[in-house]
Amino acid sequence: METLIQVLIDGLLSGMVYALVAAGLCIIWGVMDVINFAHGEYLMVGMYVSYWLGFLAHVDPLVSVLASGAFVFLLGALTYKLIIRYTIRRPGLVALLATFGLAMFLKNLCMNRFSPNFRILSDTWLGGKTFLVGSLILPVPQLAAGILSLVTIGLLYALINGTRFGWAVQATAMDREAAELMGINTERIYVLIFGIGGACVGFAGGIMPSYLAVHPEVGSMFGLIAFVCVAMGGFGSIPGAFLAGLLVGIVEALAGFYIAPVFKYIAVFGLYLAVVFLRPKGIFGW
Amino acid sequence: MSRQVSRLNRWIVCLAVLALLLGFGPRVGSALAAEKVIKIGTIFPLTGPVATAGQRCQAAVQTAVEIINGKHPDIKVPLAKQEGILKGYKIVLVHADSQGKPDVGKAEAERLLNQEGVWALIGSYNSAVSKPASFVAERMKRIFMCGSSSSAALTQRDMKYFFRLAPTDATESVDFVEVLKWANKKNKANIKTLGVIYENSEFGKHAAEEAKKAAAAGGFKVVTDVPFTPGATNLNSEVQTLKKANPDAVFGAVLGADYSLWVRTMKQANFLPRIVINYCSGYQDPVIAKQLGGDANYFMGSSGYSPQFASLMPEVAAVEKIFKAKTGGVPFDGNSIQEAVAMLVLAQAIEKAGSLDTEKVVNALNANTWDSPLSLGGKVKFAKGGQNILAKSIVTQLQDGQYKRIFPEKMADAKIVFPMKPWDKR
Amino acid sequence: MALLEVREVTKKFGELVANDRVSFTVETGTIVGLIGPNGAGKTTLFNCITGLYPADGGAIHFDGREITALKPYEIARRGAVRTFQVVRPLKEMTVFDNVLVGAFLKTGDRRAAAARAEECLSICNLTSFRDRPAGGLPIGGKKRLEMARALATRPKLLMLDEVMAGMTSTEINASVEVILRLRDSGITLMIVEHVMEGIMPIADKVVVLDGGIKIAEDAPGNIVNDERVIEAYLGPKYSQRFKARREGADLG
Amino acid sequence: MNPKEANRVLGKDGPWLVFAALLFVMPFVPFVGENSFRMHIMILILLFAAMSQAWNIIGGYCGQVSFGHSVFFGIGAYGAGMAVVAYGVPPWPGILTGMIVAAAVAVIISWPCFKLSGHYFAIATFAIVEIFNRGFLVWDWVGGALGLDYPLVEEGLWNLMWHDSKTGYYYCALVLFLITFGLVRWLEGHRFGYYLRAVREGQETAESLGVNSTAVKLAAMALSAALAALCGAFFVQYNLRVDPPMVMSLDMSMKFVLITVLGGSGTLVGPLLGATVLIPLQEYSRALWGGLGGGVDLIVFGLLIIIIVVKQPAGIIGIIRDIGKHAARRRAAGKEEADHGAP
Repeated sequence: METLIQVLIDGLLSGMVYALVAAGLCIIWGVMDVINFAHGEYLMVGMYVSYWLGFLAHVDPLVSVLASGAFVFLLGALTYKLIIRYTIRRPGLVALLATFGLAMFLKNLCMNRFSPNFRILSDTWLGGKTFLVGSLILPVPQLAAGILSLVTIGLLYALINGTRFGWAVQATAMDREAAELMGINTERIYVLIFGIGGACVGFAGGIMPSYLAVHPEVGSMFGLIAFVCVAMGGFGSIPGAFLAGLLVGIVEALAGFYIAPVFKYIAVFGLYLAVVFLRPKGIFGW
Repeated sequence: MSRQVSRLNRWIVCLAVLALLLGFGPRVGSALAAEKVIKIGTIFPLTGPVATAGQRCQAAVQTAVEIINGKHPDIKVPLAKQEGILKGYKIVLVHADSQGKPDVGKAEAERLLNQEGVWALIGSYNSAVSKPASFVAERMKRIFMCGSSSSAALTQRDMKYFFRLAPTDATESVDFVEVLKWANKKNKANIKTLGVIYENSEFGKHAAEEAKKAAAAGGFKVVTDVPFTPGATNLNSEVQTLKKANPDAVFGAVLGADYSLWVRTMKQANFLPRIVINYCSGYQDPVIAKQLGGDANYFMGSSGYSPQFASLMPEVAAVEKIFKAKTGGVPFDGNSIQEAVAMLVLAQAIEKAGSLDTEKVVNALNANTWDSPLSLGGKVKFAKGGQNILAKSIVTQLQDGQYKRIFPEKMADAKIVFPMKPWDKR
Repeated sequence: MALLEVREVTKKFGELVANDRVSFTVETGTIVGLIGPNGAGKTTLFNCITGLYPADGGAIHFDGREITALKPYEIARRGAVRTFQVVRPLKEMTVFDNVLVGAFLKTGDRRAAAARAEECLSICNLTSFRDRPAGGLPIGGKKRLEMARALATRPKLLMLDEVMAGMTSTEINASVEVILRLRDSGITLMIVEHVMEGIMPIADKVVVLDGGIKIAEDAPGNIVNDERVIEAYLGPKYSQRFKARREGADLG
Repeated sequence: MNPKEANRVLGKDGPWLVFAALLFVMPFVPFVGENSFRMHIMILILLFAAMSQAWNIIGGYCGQVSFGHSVFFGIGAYGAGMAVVAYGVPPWPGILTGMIVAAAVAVIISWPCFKLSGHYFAIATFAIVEIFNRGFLVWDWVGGALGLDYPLVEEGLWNLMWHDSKTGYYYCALVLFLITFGLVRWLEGHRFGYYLRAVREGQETAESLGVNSTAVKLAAMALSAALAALCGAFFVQYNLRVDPPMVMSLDMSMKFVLITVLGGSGTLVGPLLGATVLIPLQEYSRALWGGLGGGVDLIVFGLLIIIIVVKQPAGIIGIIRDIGKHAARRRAAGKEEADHGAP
């Protein structure tokens, strides 16, 4: 029983991080109908920003989170300006392939500049600390990441559903032409949304070096899981992505422990198929 | 329209400029053709998930070549004092990237041999790449020197032109089991059960199979067998599975970033077996050990080299200086040094054979025992199939960030800390 | 014998009843018009007949067999083929290839299908657009393409969904001519139409829907005099004009 | 992306002419002088052109963008590999089995997937690749993570293996290429080919014309998968080793899609154009920069993908078209000038 709870906690905590990574992808998908294949690489870039700040300037990841977010925000906005802008009115495949090229570019550029070495921040405020509840173990860095995830996703949800900007975003997502006629600068919305999507994953990347090694390949798996979460949650639904993220984390942990560790990703991808076969537009999709 | 075409051109120009900015214009290799050179090809995973190891291996071969080609009176390694080999021949390396993929490695082997006209190959770190790449060399009757691939299967193929320096995972597994027996006797450790955790790749899977074989032979019971996906986002369930089975000892074949994640996850889960021994893997990487700090301590692993072996291998220091200049200060590890040895032994064999006739060099390689100050034990000798039967490794334990020699006892410089100190008592 | 028999067909979208127990028949060799104000449920009924929506109640028989639960392509294969009100050209294919797809329904032989396609192109006056991508046609051309494509399948029943909407009166006249020619060649037609000049003179029978309910089913001459129809749909103005014109014709 | 546009570039029978010219020239390539690296590149071009053409059937002509084709490629590879390694027989029965199994698997997994639209479908195919990849990694019967290594057997067509020369492989790749391209060319003019495109352009429209779109898609998927398996079998015979990451990976799937889309998807010559440009680019840039270890070849490759996709979504065929148009306009302008100059 205790083990079960521990497994669930572990799953929930990693699920929170998946949710945060997915939330960034989700909002981009929802507003622009673009799959950003370089999303995992955004995470990697965010991690590098946080790592280098920590390594060179001894800034703790908890603080660098902001810098990572800002940096990846710019990266996202730049991606939109240089690439996505040209693909937006074309079939979805075009943007996907272009961002695949971008992923390849970013991954290898980081390798070229930073070498493929694995990098870990050794002395962080949270690193290696745990928090005990009875015999249950709560790892503090992951807990912090989970809280960050909750806060960010909450803010994102509030931003989209409770502000003028959010309404403009929703209008743009529904019908770009109509939104433009209503005087919304949709081009600006797109830039900002790509930036905000980047910032979300940048936050995740910012906090992760306190428990995960940074290297050029680190983002790939997270990116893939983020796709699954977003699609499972349903087209552009932030609560959907959040729920799917948690679900993926929990299923991964349960399958990993009760079936076999090698089956954990099989279970995650199988879960996605099961969900979309039952609900072809995802849990919250319509 | 023409505007669009010219814009396309502008992009291509930008691209070319970028390529130049990165500092890599096309290289001209043929300028050296007139001189007396021996071209040797290297194939390592320079990109992809194990690029770190691959790039270090490449640097090690470059180090060896520098020693062979130049005059280094201060380095006490064969061929260091003289300039070149075969009275004035210089070695020129042609590098290739396998990306860690067997098909790419094979294609690059063919290209190096046919297109670049290299005389022999060195590579390829990944066992899965070494297999098809050495196959190509064998068919073309070219020598393939394999430094660090550890899969025992490589030297069970009866190849004539294939030579491997590193100990195989089979011998390592037997060594590990010996360590367990020794600990049982010496420390009254009462180790009975064993867990194996490994990345689910050619390397990890093969190591695990050898481990299970050796454990069965040694009378230990394997209670859990945990393969995992390399590059995982977390290793929670893997560690929980280990924890549940709670083996006395764990053998690990966990590479690079996964190793640090594994150690940290074990710490978070507050789980520690009494003894952990690692195959050549993340454990050996001095950078990872440093970054993990105190958490890395008391883990054990086998290694053909680590900086703390200096007293056993005094000649390494001077060589390592050259290597460090190439890697930004990272010292040799057990894998990369084997690649340097591979290059050196090959050069010695050419010198001994006195010709560039592959058959003669192969005969020389097989017939002689080679001096190799960079190898533990100082000697290299190949058996049929190409395995270096004098390949040795020492089981070390990280104590206070230092790789201390533990086993075999006659080479030891420290006592084993057994059982491992619990996480909260460090 | 009735080629198409619609019996008590009901279709609901949630609370909204789009078709409420609609029944009528289409006799072989006739032209039947289906009219009604916007939102009367004409297109929904069309979609039910052609299998695009499953009907919630009732039965549809075609050519002596029930087709109620069949898929659209099965219904098309039996010979009941439709056009779409909102034109759906296969954009990146040429006009000819569009029609060819239709022609392949009855023959797998490329040459026979091509001959049929050419024939249908010329019937619908599209020969000059033959090799243009269908996506680039003007709207009238797209409407004619819808018809040519459906025609190429050699249907028994051709169901046209507002093919004349948005056409100029010259174009409408041309279309009317085409439709009459088709009828004479033995094809039964069912036409949803807004353009009264088009449908009234040529229909053998008109079915009127309003609010999902059939309010009349009769010859066009009687329909224009039907009080309920006038009220519901045509409005007194049109009715008077129509009457006046007819009386004028009688006088003349 | 537009078959019509493709036709305009090369004239109506252009693809056929190119094809015929290739047919004529290709068999003689090995006689130009045996250069192993060049042969290797030619073989890869033919193989990946064939493989991308297989993808093109479902992805280009039928418009169902599948990222799951490396699964079928892998099944074919394992079919041949198991025959040779596990059963010690020539690969032929394995190839046949692989093709049948791949087609069956394609039908089974596509049937529910076809209910999904757009990105949901694409991500479902990602998921399937990952599931198969990991499944094969733990499936010991097919060698698991260790993979299958070929023994050295007698060379020749019987064993589909050649040792010293690549000429045999070259002709096999050529046959593979001819099979897929011939098949697709044949399809283009037949009912099934028209139905494929009709389903891509509008599923409901196609259904209204009596096309059973599900059956068409499943048939296209099965055909495409069987051809992919055939290509996979050749790939493993060529490399003499197979393990899951080698064949069943997203990277591999992406390669098929990229080649087709960059060449011009839904056109006969697109996959050939794509492979002719991308494969040498990949191989030569790796030969040039790969050994330096900075991943420069991949950086450049990534950038090129972005640029081609962004600047010319119709693919290389679109670039050719643009250049053709440009030249035509210049000619026209020149002529006009001459006309004006006359009086």
